[in-house]
Amino acid sequence: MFGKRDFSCGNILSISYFVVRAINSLSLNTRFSKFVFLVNEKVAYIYISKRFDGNYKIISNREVRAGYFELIVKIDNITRYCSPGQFFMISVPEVFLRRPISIHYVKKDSLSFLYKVVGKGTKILSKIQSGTLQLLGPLGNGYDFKNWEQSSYTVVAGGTGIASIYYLATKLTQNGILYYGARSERDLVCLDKFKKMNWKVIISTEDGSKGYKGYITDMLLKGLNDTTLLIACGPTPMLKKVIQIAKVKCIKGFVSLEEKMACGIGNCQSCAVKINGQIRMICKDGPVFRIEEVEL
Amino acid sequence: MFGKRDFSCGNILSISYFVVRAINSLSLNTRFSKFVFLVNEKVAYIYISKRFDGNYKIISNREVRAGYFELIVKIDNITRYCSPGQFFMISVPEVFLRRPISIHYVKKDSLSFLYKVVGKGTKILSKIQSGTLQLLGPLGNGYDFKNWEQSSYTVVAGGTGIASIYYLATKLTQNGILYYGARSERDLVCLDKFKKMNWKVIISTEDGSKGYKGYITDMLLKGLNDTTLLIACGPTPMLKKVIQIAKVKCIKGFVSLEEKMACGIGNCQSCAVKINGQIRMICKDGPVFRIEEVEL
Amino acid sequence: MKPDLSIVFANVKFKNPVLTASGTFGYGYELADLIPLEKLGGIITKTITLKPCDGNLQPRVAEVTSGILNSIGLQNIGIKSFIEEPLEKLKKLGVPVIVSIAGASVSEYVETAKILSCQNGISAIELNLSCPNLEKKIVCHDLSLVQNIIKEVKKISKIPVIAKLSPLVTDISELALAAENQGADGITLTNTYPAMAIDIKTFKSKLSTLKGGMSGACVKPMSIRCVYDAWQSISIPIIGCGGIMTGEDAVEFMLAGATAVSVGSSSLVSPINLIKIINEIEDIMIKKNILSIKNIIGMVNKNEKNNTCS
Amino acid sequence: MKPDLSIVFANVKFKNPVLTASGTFGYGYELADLIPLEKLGGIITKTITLKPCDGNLQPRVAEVTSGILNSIGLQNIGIKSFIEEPLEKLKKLGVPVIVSIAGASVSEYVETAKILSCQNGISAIELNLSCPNLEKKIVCHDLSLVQNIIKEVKKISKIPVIAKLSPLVTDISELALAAENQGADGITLTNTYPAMAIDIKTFKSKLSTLKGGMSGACVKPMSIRCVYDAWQSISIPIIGCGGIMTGEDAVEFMLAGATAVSVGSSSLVSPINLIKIINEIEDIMIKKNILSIKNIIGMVNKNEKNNTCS
Repeated sequence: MFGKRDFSCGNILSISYFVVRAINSLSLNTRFSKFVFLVNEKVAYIYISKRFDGNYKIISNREVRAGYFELIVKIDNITRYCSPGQFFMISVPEVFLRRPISIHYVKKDSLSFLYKVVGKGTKILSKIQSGTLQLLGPLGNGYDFKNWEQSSYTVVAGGTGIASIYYLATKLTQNGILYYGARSERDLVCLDKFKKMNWKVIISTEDGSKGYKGYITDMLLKGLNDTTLLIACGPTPMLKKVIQIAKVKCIKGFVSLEEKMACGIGNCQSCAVKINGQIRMICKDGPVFRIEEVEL
Repeated sequence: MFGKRDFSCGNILSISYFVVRAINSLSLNTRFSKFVFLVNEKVAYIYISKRFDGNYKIISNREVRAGYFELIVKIDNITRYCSPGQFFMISVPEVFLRRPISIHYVKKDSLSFLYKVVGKGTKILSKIQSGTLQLLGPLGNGYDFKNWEQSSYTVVAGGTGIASIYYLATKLTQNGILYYGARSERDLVCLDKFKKMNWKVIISTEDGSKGYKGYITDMLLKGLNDTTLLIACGPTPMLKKVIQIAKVKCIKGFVSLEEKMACGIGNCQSCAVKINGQIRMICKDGPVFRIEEVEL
Repeated sequence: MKPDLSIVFANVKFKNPVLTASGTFGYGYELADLIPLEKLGGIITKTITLKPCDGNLQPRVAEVTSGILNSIGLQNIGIKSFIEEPLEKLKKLGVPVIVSIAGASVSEYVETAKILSCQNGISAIELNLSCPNLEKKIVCHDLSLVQNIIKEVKKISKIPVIAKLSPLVTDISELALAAENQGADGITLTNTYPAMAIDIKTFKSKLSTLKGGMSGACVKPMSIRCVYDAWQSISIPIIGCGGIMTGEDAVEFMLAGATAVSVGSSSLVSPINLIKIINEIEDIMIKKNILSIKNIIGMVNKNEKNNTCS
Repeated sequence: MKPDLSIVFANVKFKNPVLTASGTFGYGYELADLIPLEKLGGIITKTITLKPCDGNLQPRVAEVTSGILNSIGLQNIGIKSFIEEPLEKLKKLGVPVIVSIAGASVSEYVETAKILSCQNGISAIELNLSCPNLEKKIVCHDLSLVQNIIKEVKKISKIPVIAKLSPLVTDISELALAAENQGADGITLTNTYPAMAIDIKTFKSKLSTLKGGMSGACVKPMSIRCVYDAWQSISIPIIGCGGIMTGEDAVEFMLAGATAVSVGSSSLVSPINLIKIINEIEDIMIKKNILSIKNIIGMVNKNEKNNTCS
């Protein structure tokens, strides 16, 4: 049953499913657990993944705003392992590497990814309308929700950082304030979703086409009065500024980092960052880190 | 009007169309003709192609027999330049080089290509069901029909050589005998078409699943009694045998050759062959050569 | 009949010829949840140095056509920490472990090899000779340095020593022969190809170090050539490396003369490819009626006589 | 304002930096019906030898991932016939013509160059130094032979001499500098990369000569690296060559230090790519507000300081 040929991607997945279903009540806090049981009277080790590499059916992949696409794939039984801040590595035809894309939101049997067309890979991805895609994930460590209930949140999103910030927002027990900066009005996505959740949203655009003209961190500096937890996801220059502000105002929180990555699982070591004086991998140890520990 | 930016593929084509339409009554015997006229009071040379590089719409691309596909593309105004034995270089996504595929038949506004899935390129091609394909052609020199009217033809096809042989058959003024060899019964394509044209067809298969068991050249050796013109298209080992038979029996004719080619237009020089002691390019000087001149 | 995929490389027995390539599979044990590690022929760890190393600045990777450029800068926890934790975990996998090491000088290589040589559970040492030397040149571009490193490491090592060579040399056969003459028990061909990519938007290099090493499907034909040429000059075995994405690619390397292969970029793209490659090799053997994979090593050399032109 | 694409290379003026690469565009005049040849920056002919040459046996090409292997074997009609017909046609195009030549010995190069030097309408000679020498080794792998060829050809040539170098050398800067020191007026970087592909069905090489030269998109990052390194060592101009498929690729080579580029495999795939590349370079210049393409030559070297690691 667990002979050599059973270990195609799909089968690892289904073995995992099988055992995961059986031990559903256990709490899985580590990346994976090892189970021992007997197959043909020999001891077999089965590792129970919380990350999976499989082919999933595309439900839709439509342009939600010029240059921005939302990909929805059908994924059963994996969504339970997803948490805000995590991402998947998505295979794209014709390019060599998979593309890391963070989770935008999760339903019981589907996952959504919101992405911007920025290069060859995302361009090709945006043209795929049906069929399946190979996805590896969920990957990385998301936001650590422990002891958040008393907090007053301020959330900062820059550009496509909004994609995973929205997922986070859906999981928070109370509303916060969203500071959302983009290049231009046409780059603002998800606003309707935050409004539907009754979030207070402060907007800035670099060209002034909507909201404050300038960087969102300028606005952030003026706010933050009652904030006890600061969360930020966006381009590195923005994060640098956010970290600086958090330091000055002595506010704790989290930032979600981004770097070029080849594998998404810690093997290529491309996405290194200094955390508390130590080299860490964004893909594996992050992408979410404690704001006070990040050195950018 | 003929500024730099006008010379995209499409425009060369349309310029050619334009002028070709105007000089429709001229006979174009050379690969291309040069016309001189005035643009903005400066002399402009416009070359009238008989070969074109353009994007054409796929009409259909269906499997006609396990592993054999017929691709039909919509091509206006070019089909008049096509003749049996010629081929097109067809762009295939994800592979570096275009694929040379000979013309299977020609209608007024469409071209058909019959091909076998043999490698990565043809496999990818076979999966494309709609959209456009970039095609360069018609390329090469086909059969020289001069003084054929008195002939009694014997035509030999091996494997996918049948594809272009069928095109030839549709252009002959009288029927001949077809010797058609394939690996197995399931590799026999186009038989119905030849039957519809009332050709006499002699079949061999290597596994004996239909017709004579063995090589078609064994059958050919027994025939050829009244033949005055021998035509052959197929794999090189078959052609070698056919050339040998023609020599022994003193029969003239033509063979259509095949070799790996990168460009199809004589530039890469990969498809060299010795013709009458001289190095010639199959893509440009052939693929059809006089049987008595070929040295394989 | 089930074909025999096992090979012997430098007196070490491997159940199949597919190894992980250094620097592309972490310390080697981390992906146990994603692929059955015990099915691998062997694991070559990331390169370990005497002292911990932080590696280079960002960006460290860039995608290119059918490949990847990297400039990681040998980031690792150092030999002392490696022995404490990763090595302990690796030993338990039941798969031969080859530890890749590097240094900026002969003495660094020797000292690191000495420490490893006292450990149990290590099948061989692979010398990464494509790292920068003290003058920031690639070690392999200094023939006498290469010779010294191999000679001195061999003097103290109790386990086999494999020299991983850089392909960017005028004569790969000469370099391979030099490794053999200094006592190397095998060589790995090849490391990455020096390359560069410039961002057309910023007009700057895509890597912080400006240049990096290229790997992936794009380099395969060049590494096949290296294996083919080296095989004719040496009698020690070769680990073929460079752009192996499928079982066919692995077999191609073995036909050219490799006894084993190491798979790198392909497993970065999809770790399960390592297992697929092993299965595909078996499929090819069944189809071609090859009883033992050992029978095809260098077969293309035996099949063909060299023509005069090139 | 219309950007200025013109460049000067070895005192020859080109209206744009896009040339055809030797051996990929025939004698240069054959595709007049498919693309407007007069739009090209210049034409580098296929390599001409003293005597006609039949070239190698079949098969001569093999497709690889994002590229192509070839082993044509310098098939050409010889210098005498070349002057009689192709050269006459080339002269009429109104585009600078560079004739590529090769030989098995210094004297063959010199004699061929002498004959060309007496002709009108030739802007420069390109020395193909990647062909096999009398011992069947690549000329570029014998530094003193390279030096002798350049020195002796320069003695007799009345027109500029460009040395096309092989990338497979330990130190490309050293080779480039040697070419400059012997009087070369420019260099082309690079010729194809020695490579090999084995057919998994027949277990034989895909080329009659077993090994061949690799070109195409897959080699670009390596050739960019060669141009970047050589630019720092020499003051003569460079023609960048290797995997240029788009205007972006051409600009990348110029940023690395190339004054002009030659396009090869891309035009085999689709001849019109030559014209598209010229147009795309112009588009990039407009977008980036570059008035003269000369301004970007070697800009990546000026933009960045070399970091310490690699």
